[in-house]
Amino acid sequence: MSTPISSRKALHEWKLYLFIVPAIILVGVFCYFPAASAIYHSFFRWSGGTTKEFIGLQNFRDALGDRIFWYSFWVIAILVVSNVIKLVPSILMAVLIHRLKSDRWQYLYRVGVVLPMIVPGLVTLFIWKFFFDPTQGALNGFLDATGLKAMLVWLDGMMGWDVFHEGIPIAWLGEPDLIIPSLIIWGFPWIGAVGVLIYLAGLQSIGTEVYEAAELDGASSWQKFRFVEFPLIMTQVRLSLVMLIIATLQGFGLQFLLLGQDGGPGGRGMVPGLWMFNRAFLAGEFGYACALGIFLFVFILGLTWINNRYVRVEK
Amino acid sequence: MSESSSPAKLDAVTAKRPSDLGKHLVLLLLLGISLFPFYMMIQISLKDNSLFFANPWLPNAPDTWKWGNYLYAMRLILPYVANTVVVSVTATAGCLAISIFGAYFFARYKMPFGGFLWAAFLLLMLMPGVANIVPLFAVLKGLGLLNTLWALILLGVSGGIVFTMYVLRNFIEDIPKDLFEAAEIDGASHFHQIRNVVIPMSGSIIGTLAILTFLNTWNDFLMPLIVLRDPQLFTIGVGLIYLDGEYVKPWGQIMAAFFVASLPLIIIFMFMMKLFIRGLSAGAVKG
Amino acid sequence: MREKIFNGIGIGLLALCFVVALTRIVLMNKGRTDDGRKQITLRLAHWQLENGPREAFEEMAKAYMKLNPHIRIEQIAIPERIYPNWLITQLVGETAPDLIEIGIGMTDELLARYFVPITPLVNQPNPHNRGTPLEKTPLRETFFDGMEGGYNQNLFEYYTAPISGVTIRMYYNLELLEAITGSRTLPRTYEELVSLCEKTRAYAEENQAPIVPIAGSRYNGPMLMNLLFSSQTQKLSERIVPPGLLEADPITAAGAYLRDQWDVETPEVRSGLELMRDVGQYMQPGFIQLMRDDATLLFVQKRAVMICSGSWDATSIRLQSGFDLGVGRIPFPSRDNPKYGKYTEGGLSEAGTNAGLGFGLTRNGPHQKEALDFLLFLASQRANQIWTDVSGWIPSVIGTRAGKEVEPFLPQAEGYLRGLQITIGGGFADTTRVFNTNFHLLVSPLGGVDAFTNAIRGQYPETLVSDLHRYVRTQRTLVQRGDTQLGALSWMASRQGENRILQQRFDTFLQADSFNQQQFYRARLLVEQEKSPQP
Amino acid sequence: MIDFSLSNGRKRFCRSIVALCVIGVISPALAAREKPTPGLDDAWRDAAGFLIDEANRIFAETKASSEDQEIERTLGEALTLLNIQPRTASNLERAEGMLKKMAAKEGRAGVFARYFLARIYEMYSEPPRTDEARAMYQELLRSGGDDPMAERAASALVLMEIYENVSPGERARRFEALETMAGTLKSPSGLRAYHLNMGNGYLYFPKMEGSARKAFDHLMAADRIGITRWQVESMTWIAIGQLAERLGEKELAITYYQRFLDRYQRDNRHYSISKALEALREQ
Repeated sequence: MSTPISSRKALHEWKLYLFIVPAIILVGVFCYFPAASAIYHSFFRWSGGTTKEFIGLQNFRDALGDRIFWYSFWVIAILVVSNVIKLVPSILMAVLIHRLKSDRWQYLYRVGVVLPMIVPGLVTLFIWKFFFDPTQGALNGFLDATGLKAMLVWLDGMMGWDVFHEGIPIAWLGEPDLIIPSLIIWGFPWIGAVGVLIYLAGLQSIGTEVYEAAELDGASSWQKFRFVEFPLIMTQVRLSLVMLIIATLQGFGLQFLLLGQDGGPGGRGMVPGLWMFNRAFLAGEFGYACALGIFLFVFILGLTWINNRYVRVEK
Repeated sequence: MSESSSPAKLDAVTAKRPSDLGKHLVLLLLLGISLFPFYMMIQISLKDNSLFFANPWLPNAPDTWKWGNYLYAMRLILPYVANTVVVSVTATAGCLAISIFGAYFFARYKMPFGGFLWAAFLLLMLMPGVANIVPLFAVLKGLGLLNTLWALILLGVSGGIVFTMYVLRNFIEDIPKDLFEAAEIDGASHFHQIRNVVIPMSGSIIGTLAILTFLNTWNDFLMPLIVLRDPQLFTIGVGLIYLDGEYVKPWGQIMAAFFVASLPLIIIFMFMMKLFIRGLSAGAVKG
Repeated sequence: MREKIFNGIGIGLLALCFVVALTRIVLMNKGRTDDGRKQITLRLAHWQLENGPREAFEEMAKAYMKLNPHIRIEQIAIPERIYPNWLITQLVGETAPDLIEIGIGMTDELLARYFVPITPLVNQPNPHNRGTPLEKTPLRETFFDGMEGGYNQNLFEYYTAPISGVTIRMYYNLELLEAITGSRTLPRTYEELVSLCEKTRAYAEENQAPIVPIAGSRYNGPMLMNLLFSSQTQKLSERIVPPGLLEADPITAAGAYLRDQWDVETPEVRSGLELMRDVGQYMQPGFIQLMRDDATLLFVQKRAVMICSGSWDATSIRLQSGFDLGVGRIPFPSRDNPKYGKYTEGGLSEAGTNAGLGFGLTRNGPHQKEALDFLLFLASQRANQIWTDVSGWIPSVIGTRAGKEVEPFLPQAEGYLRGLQITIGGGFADTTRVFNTNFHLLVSPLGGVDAFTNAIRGQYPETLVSDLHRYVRTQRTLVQRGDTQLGALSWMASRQGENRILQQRFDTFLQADSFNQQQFYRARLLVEQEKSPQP
Repeated sequence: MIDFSLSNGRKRFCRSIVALCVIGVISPALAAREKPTPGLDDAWRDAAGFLIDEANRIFAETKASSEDQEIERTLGEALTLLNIQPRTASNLERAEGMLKKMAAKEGRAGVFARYFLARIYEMYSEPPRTDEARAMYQELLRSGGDDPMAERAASALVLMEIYENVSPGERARRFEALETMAGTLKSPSGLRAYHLNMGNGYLYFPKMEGSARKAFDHLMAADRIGITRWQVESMTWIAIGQLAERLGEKELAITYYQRFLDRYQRDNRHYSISKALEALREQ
């Protein structure tokens, strides 16, 4: 913890404040000022230019009645849940790596984990977009080759989705009902390099004796995981959980690039961020977009508060 | 800190454990799948459309490789790469410099207002970036920074500061106080203390943070898309998006372009991998 | 230790890249700044990423720069998908290029606020036509469409001088065609089209070749189907539209529907739908879920005998396809067709085709004078010749010679008016939505015309009415907006009576304004009659 | 390009840093750029050019130097108030108030004021105050002289009357009443608008007996005055031709078809009309 300091010393150390000034200026101008201005503009009908009309709370009222906006939260909810599940592979990977005997292998696997991460995100994204392509895409090719397609068609027949048909290529990003599934499938097997590495960091603090104790009790490897390893990486998991939720709520690049500004056919993939972007830079309703942003901010703030309040785990 | 201590311990443990074959299989499978896009990118990048349709999955015979794709890709992407490098490097440097000082400020003493400022900074982590795009756009317009690389650099810096400072602070606080005191007694100014104590002590984490910030700016495409107008200034992000907008897609050339776009990072990482992995594995990012 | 070195190398490499990149950028800008006299850079933004246009703009720019060495022309090609938000970002951010292609994402609002009308110039000759037969002709008269394509009906201003025109055609893979039919003659009527498709099916069967007759996508498929549909409703339209109009405008169509003069079960409409389904069966299964480039790819990969697309795809397709390309007009059912001849007049006329692809002059541009001059240059016969020769697109300036590859695309006067659209058109969004969301029923193997009509019959009446309400609202705002303009124009006119152009503009404005009001009242009458019918 | 170069980036950077500190403090009206104060003529031009918000600002801010100018200014402000974004009831009331003040005035300003008051009643207020509008229009026709603005009331009245949701009988009666108006109009534009609206009205309600003939007469009258908007002209000529054909005036039909064909070479209707003409000639 930083050492407490007497006001006299502080006065004498005034120069220290200069250290923080650049940070304050930059953050102030490029983060806080825009935020403030967003709040300010949310009370205006503002097309981004010089003319703006004060309209009080109208924007917020409109937002409350905005079907698409609320639908987008529904989409986000689904995505958040699926993303939480997507943590599992990373955890699994970390544990497996950690349990390996040889250090050299451990290291090699770490390298392996990092590799995909240095392929620029956009590239991965576009490659996946290409996988989803109905006619040339890898995904359909795979499904056809393995006969899974036939199964899907059969399922479709059972459930009456009217989505998968024999001999008709599956348009993952073209068929409204498949948009959200596609968004979930995206990035399989969902290994997050940073995630895996920090879990490993957590696991390293497990002392030998713990394992030995477990061994003596003849604990199965699942029990070992449940009672020895998982508690230890809980902190990291929670951290990445928070980060992940925030990122999911704020992010819309994925939807923007895969589906376009309208959130794909039927706007099924519309997320709050994208809707904001759409209103601002497509409809030119900048003021309204600001209002939406504020809703989003409050929402995220609330979530994080809840998280810190209840999901807390003692280290 | 580093894994230097772990081997002995682990060997002791693992001695009694069954063979790792199963684990290896699972791991390799996972890795294989997550590297599959990479594979597709490379093998398609050497085909033209007709070759690609003839056989989409396996690499084609070396004598039919279409190196022309790479010529095209180079001509297209290299300028973008150059711009991106300039932006990312400058942004990373700036971000680190500022954050180190900032973190030092918070970590060293409990200065008056320190707590308040800290809270203010942390709040930022929650703000939806999108919410600010519009006013941010207005700010940049007001500063005459639209359609400049400076805009991207400044945004990169200000975007990275908070997180970097957050992590660095924890680290500097873990540095034994007496080191600082000793330095102080030798009459070292704060600058000296940062140079001689902070930086050496937290080298690996600084490296990791540098790489993270670098990656963020490198991968950003939204701001460039909004800020930049002139193709001469495009960063990789915008460049790729424009490439994706073509009506008839020459997949080979596109994949080649993707590969060229990834190359710089891959090369750099080949060398700095250890640093990065150690930094993160050292529990850099604490809860 | 070894790691230290590695890191060192890594950082070193990075530093090297950085320095190189930096110098490159600096030099790049140097080249631009230090060349003696003041360089002016004009920027030209468009979304024509097809093959052809970009090269053509390059050539035209070269020609222009030869005339004005101190001017550099840069073109910025923006993908269609991000064009709308790119546009608004640049306009609002006041970084907009000097000349921007008008179309996607453009609204009257944006046009009026950020663009400069060129109306004052349309009655003077184009200086860049000097030395050509058009030397003395007023700008407006130098376009085959009288520059209608550059005119904004709502703002009563000319905002651009369009440089090209577009028509829709059938593209054929001649080699496949020959392999299948033994000759290279293109089908002229729907009947011939069908027989070709059948032959193709058979051919694919016996040769085990993955070939479909027509390459379809959610872009190319409906394009062809809607055209064919409107051939079936021609006689229907003639029954319902009042004299003079001939083509059914939204109000007439909606009114007729509400007066039970037609609905989705009317023989004409039904036959149109059947025609759509029939032709749809010849496209690859599931085409309605595919994208534009999927269809093009299928065609250029020799997996389809034909594709229906606009003249704008000609060069892309020609360059991509390694085979001889045939281009023909859409084959419509002939009058003696046993099934589809009853209700049709014949093929559609293209005489009214307007020129398109025009650039707007932005207000905030630093070099408006030069930009305007370049705009006029683009509209000159000479530039238009370059345009059509290089891009393979249709020329818009009178006297420009179309190359033999462009010829088959030129608008054909012969033909009749298209019949009533089932989607009404004219911003009838809900009706269109209902139509589109159920479209897959019309084409999918499980569906059928009945499935389709059953699905939409129920929803049609109320969507039509709700659309009418919207129409009334928008038409009303249009009229209201007109009031302020009317006042201003008439005030100015009474002030400067001698100003001929202003007088003319005022005069035409008055006529347009009364027409808008009439449409508003007719629409409102329909709505009210729906609420409380009169005996 | 120059501005975006890094070569003079340092200058730019310093500048921006300074600017940064400044905007840290000031209000977000960053984008606002100062322009030289424009006059009323610019305002009218803006209004005509659909830059209504801009025009309104000028009208509102200009300090009138003379009585006439004040009238002009108020008029302009009222007219722009009708359409500035967002449309609000208060704007409408203010506009109405200003116009009411000037309605009594002699000369153009008065005519304008009365005309747009009528418009407000007809097109803006929810629900429309039809009777007040009707009264105001009739008043205009009485008092406005041959001012084209005043005579525009005639065409407005026609539309109001015939497209109201009334029984066919009532509508026929209204058409009857409106017929008399023709004599009172003098200005070409007013007269033309009146005839066109009447003619198209008859076309739109073909069930009324004699409507074809009436439509024909009105359109002919409009055409005699001269139609300058090609969309309207081509439509009218074809309509006249087809009506003439129905009314058995073959020669007239031929002339008008021919006129259309000569004038409108590139029109989707060209081919069909030429066919119709041939058919007509063969009879």
